[in-house]
Amino acid sequence: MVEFIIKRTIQMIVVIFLALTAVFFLLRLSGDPATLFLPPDAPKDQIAQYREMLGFDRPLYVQYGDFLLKAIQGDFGESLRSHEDALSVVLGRVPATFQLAFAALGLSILIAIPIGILSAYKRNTFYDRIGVGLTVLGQAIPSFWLGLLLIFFFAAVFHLLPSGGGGTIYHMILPTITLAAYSVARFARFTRSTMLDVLKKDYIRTAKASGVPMMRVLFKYALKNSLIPIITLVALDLGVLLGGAVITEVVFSWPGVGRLLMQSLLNRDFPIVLAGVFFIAVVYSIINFIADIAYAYVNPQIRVK
Amino acid sequence: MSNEAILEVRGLKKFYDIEQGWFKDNIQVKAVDDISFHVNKGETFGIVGESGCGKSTTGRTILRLDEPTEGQILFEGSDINLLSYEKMRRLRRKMQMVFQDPYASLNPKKTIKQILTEPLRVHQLYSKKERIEKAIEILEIVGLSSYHLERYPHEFSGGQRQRIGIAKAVILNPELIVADEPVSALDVSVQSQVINLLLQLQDKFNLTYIFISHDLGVVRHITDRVAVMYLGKIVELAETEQLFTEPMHPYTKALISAVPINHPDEKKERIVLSGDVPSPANPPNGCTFHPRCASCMDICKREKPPVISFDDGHTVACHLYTN
Amino acid sequence: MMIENEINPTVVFPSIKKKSKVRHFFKQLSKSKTGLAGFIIIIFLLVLGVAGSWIAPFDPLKASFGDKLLPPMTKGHLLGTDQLGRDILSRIIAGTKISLIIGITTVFLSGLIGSIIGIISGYFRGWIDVILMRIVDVQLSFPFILLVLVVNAVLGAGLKNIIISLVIGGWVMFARVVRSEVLALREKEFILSCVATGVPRWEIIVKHILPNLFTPIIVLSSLQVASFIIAEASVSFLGFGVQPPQPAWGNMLNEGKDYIFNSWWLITFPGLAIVITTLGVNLFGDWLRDELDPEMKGES
Amino acid sequence: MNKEGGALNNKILEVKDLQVRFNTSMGTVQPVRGVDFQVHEGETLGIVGESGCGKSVTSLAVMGLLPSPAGYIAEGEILLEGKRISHLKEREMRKLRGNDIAMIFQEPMTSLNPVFTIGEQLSEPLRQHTELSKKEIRRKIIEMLKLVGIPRAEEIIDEYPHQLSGGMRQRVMISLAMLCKPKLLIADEPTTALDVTIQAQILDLMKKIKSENQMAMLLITHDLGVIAETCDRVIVMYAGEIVENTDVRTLFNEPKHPYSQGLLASLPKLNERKQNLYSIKGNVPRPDEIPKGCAFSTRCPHVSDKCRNERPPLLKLNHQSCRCWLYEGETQEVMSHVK
Amino acid sequence: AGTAGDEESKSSGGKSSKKNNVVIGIEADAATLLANTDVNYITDVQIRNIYDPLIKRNPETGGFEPALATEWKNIDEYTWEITLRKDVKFQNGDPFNAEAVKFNIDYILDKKNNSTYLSRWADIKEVKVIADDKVQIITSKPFPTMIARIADDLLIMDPGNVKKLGLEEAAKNPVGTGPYKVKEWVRDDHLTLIANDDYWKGKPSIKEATFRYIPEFSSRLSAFLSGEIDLFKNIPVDSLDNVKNNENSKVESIGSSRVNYLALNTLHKGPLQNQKVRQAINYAVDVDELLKTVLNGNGTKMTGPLSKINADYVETKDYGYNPDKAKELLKEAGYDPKDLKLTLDTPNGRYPMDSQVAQAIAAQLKRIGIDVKVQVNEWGNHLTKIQQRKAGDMFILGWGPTFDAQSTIQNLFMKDAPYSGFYDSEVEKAIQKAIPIFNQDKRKQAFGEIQQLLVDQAAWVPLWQQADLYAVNKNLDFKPKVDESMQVFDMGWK
Ligand SMILES: Nc1ncnc2c1ncn2[C@@H]1O[C@H](COP(=O)(O)OP(=O)(O)OP(=O)(O)O)[C@@H](O)[C@H]1O
Ligand SMILES: Nc1ncnc2c1ncn2[C@@H]1O[C@H](COP(=O)(O)OP(=O)(O)OP(=O)(O)O)[C@@H](O)[C@H]1O
Ligand SMILES: [Mg+2]
Ligand SMILES: [Mg+2]
Repeated sequence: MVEFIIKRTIQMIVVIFLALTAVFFLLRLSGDPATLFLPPDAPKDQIAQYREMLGFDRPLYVQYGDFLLKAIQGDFGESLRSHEDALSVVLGRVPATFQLAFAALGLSILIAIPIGILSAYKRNTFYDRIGVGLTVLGQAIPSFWLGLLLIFFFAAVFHLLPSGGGGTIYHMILPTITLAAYSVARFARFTRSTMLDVLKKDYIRTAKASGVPMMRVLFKYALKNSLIPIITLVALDLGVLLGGAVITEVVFSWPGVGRLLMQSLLNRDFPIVLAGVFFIAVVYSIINFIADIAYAYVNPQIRVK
Repeated sequence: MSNEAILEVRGLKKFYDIEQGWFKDNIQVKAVDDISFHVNKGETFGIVGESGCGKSTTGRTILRLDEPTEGQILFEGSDINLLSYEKMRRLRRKMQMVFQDPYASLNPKKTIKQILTEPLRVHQLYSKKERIEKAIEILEIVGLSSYHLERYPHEFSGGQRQRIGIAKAVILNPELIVADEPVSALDVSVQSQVINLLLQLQDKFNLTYIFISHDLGVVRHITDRVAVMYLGKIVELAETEQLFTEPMHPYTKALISAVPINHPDEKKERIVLSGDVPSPANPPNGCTFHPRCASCMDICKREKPPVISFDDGHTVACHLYTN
Repeated sequence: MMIENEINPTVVFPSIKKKSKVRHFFKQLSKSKTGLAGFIIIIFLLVLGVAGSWIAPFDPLKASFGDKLLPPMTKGHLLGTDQLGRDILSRIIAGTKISLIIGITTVFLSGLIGSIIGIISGYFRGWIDVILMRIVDVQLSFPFILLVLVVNAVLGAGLKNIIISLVIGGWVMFARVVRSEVLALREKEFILSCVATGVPRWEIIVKHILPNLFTPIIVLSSLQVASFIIAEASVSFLGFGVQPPQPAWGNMLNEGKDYIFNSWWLITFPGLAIVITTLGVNLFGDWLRDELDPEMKGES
Repeated sequence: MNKEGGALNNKILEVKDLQVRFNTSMGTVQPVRGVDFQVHEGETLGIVGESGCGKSVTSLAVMGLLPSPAGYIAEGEILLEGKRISHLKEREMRKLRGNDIAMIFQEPMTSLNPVFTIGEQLSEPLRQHTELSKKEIRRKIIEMLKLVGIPRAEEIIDEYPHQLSGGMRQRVMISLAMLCKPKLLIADEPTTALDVTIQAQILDLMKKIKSENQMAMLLITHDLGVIAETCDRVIVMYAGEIVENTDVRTLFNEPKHPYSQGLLASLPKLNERKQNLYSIKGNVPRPDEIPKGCAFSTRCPHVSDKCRNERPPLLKLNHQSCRCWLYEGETQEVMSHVK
Repeated sequence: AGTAGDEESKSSGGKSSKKNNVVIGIEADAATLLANTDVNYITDVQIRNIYDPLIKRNPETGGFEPALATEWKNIDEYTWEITLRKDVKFQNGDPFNAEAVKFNIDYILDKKNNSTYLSRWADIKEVKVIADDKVQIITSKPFPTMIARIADDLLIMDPGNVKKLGLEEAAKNPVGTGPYKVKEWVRDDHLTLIANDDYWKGKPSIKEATFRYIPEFSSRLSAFLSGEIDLFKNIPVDSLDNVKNNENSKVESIGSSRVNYLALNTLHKGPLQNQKVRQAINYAVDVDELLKTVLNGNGTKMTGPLSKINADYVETKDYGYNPDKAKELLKEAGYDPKDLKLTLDTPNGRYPMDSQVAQAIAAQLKRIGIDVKVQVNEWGNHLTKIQQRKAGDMFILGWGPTFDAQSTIQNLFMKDAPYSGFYDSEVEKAIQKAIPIFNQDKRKQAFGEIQQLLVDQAAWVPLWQQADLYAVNKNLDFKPKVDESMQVFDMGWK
């Protein structure tokens, strides 16, 4: 187990290192932030001065080395815009993002897994067709459009819910639904297909041959087997929800990491972008790590004795 | 049949490292653990043993489809492990393989014509037209006809596919064919067809076979000499009739006695072995068979048995015969 | 000597002739309502994409300020006009072309790159595999849409750049799938049998492994098209990606979202176009997967 | 007990003119085309035949486990102790499974659920069919595991299937089937996946258990050796039909159907070493290409025009019944007519 | 039920406290709450409620009025003297004095502080404390626009607080002399201010003010219509009716000091380096039509580089709309309009209807045969393109707020300045001459000539002075200001 943790940690470090490196160079390629942060009338020498101050005048490899050295100590520099510590700016948005992500994840699991299981059990029936139809549709609807439609109906036409911003629980409803919609579709489809797979297995026949009632076969014997791949998918999606909910956060003005990252990209606020990338890579890796452990937990074949 | 050895295997070992996922240490499987034997030109050499004892691994390493961990494989006197990839590739003309699974051993995307002419093409034999003629010839030999040339493997039954697999191996006119359980996947009635084919081809082309099987009935029928493997080692090797009538190693005895009777009235003294074949990742100390052996002695638990050879070429690795 | 001919030719299983492959395809397709629906949608979209400029009732770029924000079904504008008085239907038709171009080229390019990398990784293994797969890990440690966004932000908006960024984000999927297919194929007896026959290595890859990769690659491609189209729309929606006045569905929605309170049609129809397209592609892709490759399960 | 069947020595299972169909994407196939047989108390009935001839489908039909909704019993009926079970509701059928009829499957490797312990899986029949407490269940399972020769039963009960070898798993499967002392045990190729030495162990075990429990057994195999060793009576199936039905000695001494004869003749043991084996030419036809007349007519050495065109009935001969026109003259009675 | 509850709690909770608080919707977060750091409207509009300037602008005319300063004068061309109010205290009780003024100007000048105002203030040599209520600002060059700089840029923060907390903390916990103190600042969500009851001008009538950050316009509008926010700026012209037709709201508008123009790029080779072509385009663009159709009339047409509210504005010739003349001029210049293919860069959403205007201009130029390819850019890219002089033949840009000629003309038309896309050495010379002129009348004359020169040269196509449109709760007393500020202190509930 210890060895496992060490191995995974090393892998995580490598991944994070490579991710940061890639993004660092990508950003530097994208041009010079100095021009954006100075007023349009700033003269050339002040731009030069500003660049010098930020160290953008140094050779790229020096900048990179410097960046790495500091990043190791958790210092991603100051936001070019607000001059706050970049990592703390990012961390400041984490609660909002977590709130939304976990709400959406919880909602989608609660809805999707029963749908998937029953769909698989009643495959090719009317019920299944509806389930499959909805999930196929769910996957085809882009989340930003769903968000717009929800805003249109619930905020613009009926004034039932706020259309954006953080704050109360009511602000969470629309973004949570938007974010959950896609996951519901994915989870339900995936649950259905793994469930169909599992239901074909010999051991399910064994359970039936022992006289086990169908519901018990489904929710006990088959579900636990399906959970193994489902957990992986859920972990992947949680990663996406945590880091990739940019669009939903933007559409609903949700003050989370995704939106921050998007704004920082627009503003060329490099330190924030890098800190954000760092955060997402770390969260992603940790989630995958947890998923592996959960995977081992439901799958005794790879459990340590 | 001559007594000239076409193939000699010396101290062959093949170990696999198996990753156990993130949670466990890697383990080493000693799939083949120090075996030696030779095969004479024109004979059929059988390898029998239970599942996982290393038969297929032996077969594959002999053809260098797997790189051996240790040991020498002398084909017509030269060590094939020392050959470069390209040299080995050219040598493959002389040593061919027939696989167990007739469904997996033919490329589903190729027609029979492509499958059969490919070996000739890659070894630059004959012209294009001659290759096709040759393919038709061999198809007819294995009991199919030119009518099948343009078809795909999935259009054939298991027995027919195995014929095609055999045809593909034989078309190059090789000297040695390793047949890894060529009939195990086939139905009883089709099995006999394929065995007949193998026998007839041997006659016709003076082939040498290494015939791997766990079906003792089949092995007894077609092989000249048999090696019995247990956990990566050869425990006994003898001429076929002798092995079946006078087995020496306790494992061989048990194996032969375990074969079901042929007729309801046949009475058979059965040695039922207790327990299962241990995992080759974690073989018992001393004689690897000792935990299941009825005549196990103290020494068996401690020391590996030596290989004892008798005059008639019968060899056995068992402490019972040390004196 | 001739070995007795024991095989009865009539027992050979009925073969599917090459000629009838197309017919077989349609026969199978017609059995699946959803697959057929998807196929029809795709054909419809392709027609729109290719012949769009002749079909479109108006010039998609022509602004007409007197006619701005007309609701659907007025003055011959079936789906209404936008804030510049441009015909929405015509713009959606023009957007079809852009979406298709992006969907198809990105899938083609990322499929090509991903497959090459996957084959190299899977067949040769060793250090090259380790390196390539680490790169894949890195990419997968980052949400796809965010990656596309970052790359697009760096490269600058525009059609070409959105394609490049989608390819950069998308090849990984192909590399992974192809690699695992190759790993599995490598161990297949028919590949071993090629080695045993003495087929040269490159020929094994090209003639034996590659043809067996077509099915998974085609299936994956058909499913990826949809996600690329959605990704492009998302990025364009966020203001990167395809830039106005070029009418892409995503930027139409972006432009329209400020009018959500008074002109619902601006966001409704381009969104529907995306949904119908992804739906069609997904339905067809699902069918294709079930048809060609029942083994390949899981997500799309 | 029952009106018709109860007279003779206790029929446990009676299958009458069973026809099973599958709706597949390629159309309807009928892998079982009218099968009749009976299994009596204390008797072991063997079914042999080549791959795909319908052995497993027959046994699944008896268990009511045909893959629904694709597979269904098109015609015929199945009686268990005279009671019709072929059209029972799922809920009723469930009460029989694992209780009155139990089944052992071919693949011990895949027939156990990898994510549940042996104990959890073995407790199911007892939970479903008895009122025992958890403790009693556990005690019973351990007892049963010991009975089938599993060492360390107390530990094994809490282990997972992957920790056991194939032979061990098959023993677990047997104990699972035996837990509720079924009246009929169906074993579908219980040893095919096992090595000879392990096969010998398992066959030994099954014989022992059967003799101790006086139950009826239906043993499916394609290995004539296994038949010779374990069965009292045998039916030979070919392409979804019974071609011969007899006691085991008659089959080995005096097989009548050309297919049975061919099967026996092709065993290597009965042939000269290194010489050609007897072989039946050709292959088993697939369900969609079964010839119009006798199913075996494409491979039969004695084929006549009649065989090609008319399907033979099952003829009752002296010691057996056989589906072949060759014995038309000798016939005593027609067992079943062609429909 | 939950949603109804939301409405209720919002509005009922609101009703009782409505009189006491105001919620303003705004596009984004302030970059920092430190003064004198971030040149940015968004930041400025928020912190002007916390800090006071020395000198402020008249809300309507843009003229200078005393704030923390009572008097200002220049002693010579290099020295300015400012007299301060005496009775003012910072929100934490620290006294406001000359030292504080010195501290804030020094703050801008200190490179370590990364102030983006630095360039504008770079010519200051020294700030001298003469007395507790008097400072002198000594410049290294004549600095005629000093007062404008002080009015538009300089806000006074408490030196004690900055020194005590350090920059990073002070950015979150600012202390000024202004009417409001920070109660809570949740990044990317809202800034809540609470009244400073000891404010030197008197107790603010509104006790609490919140800036809610709502980047999407539609969300702002929806929040406004549902009563969540009371005020926001920049209603897109096409949505004006939504606000007007709502019974609880009204629209307030004011001509902003921001000018919008179509730059004609002479910085790289192309037909636009030809004066006649530039004039032709001036004739071919129908500004009135654009204003009417695209902006729905919300804007004031301009004819020269400066807007009417600019102190140094002079009337210049209006090219008007004359497509025939345009064609003629093109012919004279040797161009067939059909062969002209121009590109037009525009940002998207930076200025009211910017990309739409660009497309409309393209359509107008098409009428005389010129083919214009509109390139819509994300703002950052747009700006970079212009700065790196890589913009297309034409581009759209806004400039402001501007009140004096120099800050516009110098920053737009000198050699270093890429923002007008126009450079002419004669114009440069004229500007160089005008800058140091101290006499207000002479200055006005000099800049007036420059304006004429630019119009003759057809340096760009002047478009309009944009109208700032505010959505306001009907009961809120709010008057928009030319400097775009939103002073809660000046607001009140009816
Ligand atoms: N590529 C491989 N990687 C790891 N282990 C392997 C590999 N191939 C074989 N082994 C292991 O080596 C041992 C011997 O395998 P091998 O296939 O040679 O047995 P076998 O005697 O042919 O068995 P069978 O009768 O089942 O074919 C087994 O324990 C197997 O798990
Ligand atoms: N689910 C199914 N759908 C369609 N056809 C099926 C299905 N299950 C079995 N069949 C067909 O029914 C026929 C009989 O199958 P069955 O499994 O009974 O054969 P078997 O005699 O048990 O063969 P084996 O010895 O290989 O186990 C086969 O042709 C098979 O293809
Ligand atoms: Mg093997
Ligand atoms: Mg079967």
